[in-house]
Amino acid sequence: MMDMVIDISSALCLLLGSFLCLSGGVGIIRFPDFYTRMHGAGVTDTLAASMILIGLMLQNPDAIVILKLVMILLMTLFISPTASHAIAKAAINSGLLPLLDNKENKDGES
Amino acid sequence: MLIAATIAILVVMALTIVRGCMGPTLYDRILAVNMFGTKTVLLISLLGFVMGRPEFLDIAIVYALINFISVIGVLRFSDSLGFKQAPQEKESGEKGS
Amino acid sequence: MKDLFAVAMLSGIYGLLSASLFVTMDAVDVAFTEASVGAGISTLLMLTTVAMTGRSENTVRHKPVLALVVVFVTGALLIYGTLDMPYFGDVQAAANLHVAPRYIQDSFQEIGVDNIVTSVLASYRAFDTFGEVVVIFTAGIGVLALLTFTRRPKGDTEINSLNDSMHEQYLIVRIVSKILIPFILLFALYVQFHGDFGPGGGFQAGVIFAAAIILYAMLFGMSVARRVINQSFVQLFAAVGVLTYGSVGVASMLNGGNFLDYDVLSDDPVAGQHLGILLIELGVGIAVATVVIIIFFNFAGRIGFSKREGNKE
Amino acid sequence: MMILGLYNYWIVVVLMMIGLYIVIAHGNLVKKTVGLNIFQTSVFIFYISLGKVDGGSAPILAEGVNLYSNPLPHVLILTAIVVSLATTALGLAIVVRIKEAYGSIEEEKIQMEDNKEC
Amino acid sequence: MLAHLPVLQVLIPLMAAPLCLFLRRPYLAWIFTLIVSGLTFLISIILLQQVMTSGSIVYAMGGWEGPWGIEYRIDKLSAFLLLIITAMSTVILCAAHTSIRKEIPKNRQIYFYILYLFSLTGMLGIVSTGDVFNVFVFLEISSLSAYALIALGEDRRALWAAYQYLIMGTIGATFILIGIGLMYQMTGTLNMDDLARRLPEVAQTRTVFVAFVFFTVGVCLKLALFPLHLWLPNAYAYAPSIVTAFLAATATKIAIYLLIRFTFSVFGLSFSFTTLPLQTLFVVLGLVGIFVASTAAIYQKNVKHLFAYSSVAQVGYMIVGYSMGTTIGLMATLLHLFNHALMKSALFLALGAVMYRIGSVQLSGFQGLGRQMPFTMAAIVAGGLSLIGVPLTVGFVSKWYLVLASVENGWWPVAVLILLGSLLTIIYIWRIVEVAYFKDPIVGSEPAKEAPLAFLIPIWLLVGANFYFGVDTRLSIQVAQAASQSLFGVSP
Repeated sequence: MMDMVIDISSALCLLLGSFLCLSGGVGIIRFPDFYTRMHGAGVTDTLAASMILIGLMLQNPDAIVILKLVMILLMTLFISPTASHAIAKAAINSGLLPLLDNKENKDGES
Repeated sequence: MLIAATIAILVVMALTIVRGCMGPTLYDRILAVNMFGTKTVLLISLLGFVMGRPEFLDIAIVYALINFISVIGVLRFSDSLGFKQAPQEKESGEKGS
Repeated sequence: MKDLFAVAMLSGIYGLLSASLFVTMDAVDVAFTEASVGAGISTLLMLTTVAMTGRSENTVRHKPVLALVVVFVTGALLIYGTLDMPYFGDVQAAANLHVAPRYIQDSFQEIGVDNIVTSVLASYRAFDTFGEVVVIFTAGIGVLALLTFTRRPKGDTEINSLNDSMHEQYLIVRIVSKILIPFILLFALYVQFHGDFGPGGGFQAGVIFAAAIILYAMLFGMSVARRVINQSFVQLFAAVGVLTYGSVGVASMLNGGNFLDYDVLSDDPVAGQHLGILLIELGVGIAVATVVIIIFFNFAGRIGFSKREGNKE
Repeated sequence: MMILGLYNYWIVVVLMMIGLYIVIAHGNLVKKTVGLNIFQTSVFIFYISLGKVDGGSAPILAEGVNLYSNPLPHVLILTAIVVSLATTALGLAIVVRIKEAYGSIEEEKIQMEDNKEC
Repeated sequence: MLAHLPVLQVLIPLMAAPLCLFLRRPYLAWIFTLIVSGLTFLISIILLQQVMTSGSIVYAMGGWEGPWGIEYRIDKLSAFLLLIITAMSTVILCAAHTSIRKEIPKNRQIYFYILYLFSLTGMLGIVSTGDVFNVFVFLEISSLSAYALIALGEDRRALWAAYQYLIMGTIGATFILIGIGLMYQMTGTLNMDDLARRLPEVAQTRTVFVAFVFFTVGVCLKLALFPLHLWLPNAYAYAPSIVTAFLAATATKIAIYLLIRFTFSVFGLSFSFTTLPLQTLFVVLGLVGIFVASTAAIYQKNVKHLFAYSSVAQVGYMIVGYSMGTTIGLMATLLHLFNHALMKSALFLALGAVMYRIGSVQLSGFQGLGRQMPFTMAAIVAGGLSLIGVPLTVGFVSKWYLVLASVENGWWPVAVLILLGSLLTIIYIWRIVEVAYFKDPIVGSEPAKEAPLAFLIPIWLLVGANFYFGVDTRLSIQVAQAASQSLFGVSP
């Protein structure tokens, strides 16, 4: 019974992770400008990675493997946001501006 | 399920490469490279399980580290090309850290 | 693609991709190395170079026809050559039947190390590995010979200011890295000594170690890093690394064995092999870490310099 | 199936040739070095595919695994990767010096400068 | 200790190189390097004696027998090559300190000696090893250090030359790597002896054929055989003088050695000379190389360039001798290896002396040097005579055997062409003699002084050897003959 629960939850985690991954991938292609792409990539990345890693953790009873997975997870949680942050900072410093919808334009449309 | 996840990640990797090659600005490319790196980490961890020898997660850790370092490297050296920051700001920065 | 920066980054992706391929083809040790070298160090070196040489490329290709002809001829020849090759993954291929089975079957009795790659690398073909260490050391010396300043560059301050330009905007990055660096160093040591049981070993550990130092240097400025790590000291350490490897071999010669025969290092051959492998891996690790640091520091130290020289032209 | 059994090698050959083409046809020295890198890495992939055995596992002894991939190519390639790193480092060092001495890293410009001197 | 000589030969310079870093002062490093090189020379003499009396020596690294481990295998051919390399390196090093002090900035001199030792190590390693992958590793050691050494040249063109050499050399090495991989794929072994046993079984496959082609092309890139020679002239011309002398005396010889070793000992004679029209191809390339390079040499304004082109031409002679596929042809090639090393090192050292005194080697700067630097110029003339192949010099001996071999094969036109090639040599040597002896010094220029003794002694030692081995040919011929016979005896 317990095994089944673990299996199912692992599968769910993996599926969710894959879905998030894919949505991030779509995001990085379809979003209009750099900052939105970054949002797509960064946000889904972290959650997708943790979901997949948790899914993997559930699959394996071996302590050292789980330890390593936890380490990877911690590192992704540390590194991904930091890297995204750094990239965004660098981009804004270099003068790359977000693509903002013009207020007037929007009003005109609506 | 593992296979499905692997395929999903491979698809995303392909998408990322597309963005990396298209990327109108340098930062798009950096973003793509970074994302590609994190996806590789996941891919390697998954592959370890698919092949039934999950003890090779060390490689994934190395990937994560190297990925981080190369992103920092790119930013660092693209900065030194650009000379964007004003010199006065530096002093406060040194204190701030 | 005209932007050389992008070229360098994408070549890093190529490194990562080929490393993933290596994993699928069971070559975990190689994947480890390729990840840290192809995606890490090489890319960093390219980025430094691009930072110095400018990032736009003149798109004129010369002799494309000749190049195409050469490429087609060699490619066709190679494909022609593959026609008689055993299929991919064939168990019966000659390569898998002759020498390799002995490594797989006997190496554990003879050397007592789980990781066959390590035992072949460090014992059966230890001399190749010695050559490898010498190659990387040669490269380090070559880079030193080419890039050390012949005269004290004027305007040191300007260079320093350039090097220290990772300003406060990257505060978060700096703090996160501060947390990470000790962890990376620890991980390097783990890889160094875990090479007997899993993927890893001296070379990979050396590169990771050096990567940590490089990260530090990038974030906290070259001059700070220089203060922490003395250049001439590092050079001597690189020499020590190579000498460690060599002297293990000499020691076995003095004990009555052949060069690099670890059996004679201890009463029990397997213990001797263990000792020998441990020592030479240490030598490899030291040499590689120091040489990579030397190479990177010499490249990065030139950044401000070559910019001004270039402007003068 | 007859022909498909070699697909791996063919892909590697294509990669190699892309690298070789970049080395020969591009005038920019950094790009040449990148091309050289690609060329060498493809040769590594070729070597590693020699050692792959169907159903085999990574050559690290473990219980319950009988079939291992061939470890020898892995060892050779570990050495070769180091060699390629060394070559890249040295090549880039020379590129940096060339940039300082000539003010350019385009092959044509360098040749032109040289011809002037001769 | 005697049993360890094969590995000590390589190990001593290898371990000495990092030790140089501890010495800190260039002068000490020079003395140290000289001693080390002398030691290797001594060892190579002993090895040659051992090999001549008791046959090949096999030394298993790490106690692992081939094909599982790496073994060193020193036969007559490799002992002969070892002798040439170490002797040249030692003699050339005598002049190194004087020359280097002038041409390389002080804080880089230490690195020069380290790289020099590594280059020497690499070459010795290639020659002694019996494992094909080990060849690749040591090839890279010697070439990487060679690239760096060339780039140390004063002229900025040295950098460009070094870069071109690096690209070509790496492509060559990678080709060799592909060749090795294909061979391994078909046989499962990397040991040369084992390969020679197992290759005939699969000799008919296309894979082995392609492996052979890739290997040959790779070696020819390193060898600077005619159409692939473009990197060589610039690399030799702009490298520091000592490096030029050393590389000219040894680097191409190593490539020839590899070619001989692989075609004869690994692939076997019958395979090498039948599956591919190698013979015709090499004879034609060699002859064309002789003529094109010699003609190019005539038009050079820079004397180092001139002799570099002459080196390409001499490679042509060696290849012609090699492609005869007979004992006597191979013997002529080996003799020419030895003799060419002698004359080219003397010539380039003399050019180093000129460089030391007048700071350039442009032909126009040679005006009046015949009187100002009589000994140096006399050495250049003597070396030139040897290059032409005048009787009583070594050049004559090898050309004699070369002609003999082609006559024996019934290749009359080849013999005639070889002699015609010598005529071209006369022309370019004459240009130097004319400028140096029959033109007045440029008015108003500082008269150059005779070169220092540090140059003259090694130069005249080499010139003396040129004449000695031209008269007393017993040693060189005996060894070359034994080596070529053993190669033909071994091959199936």
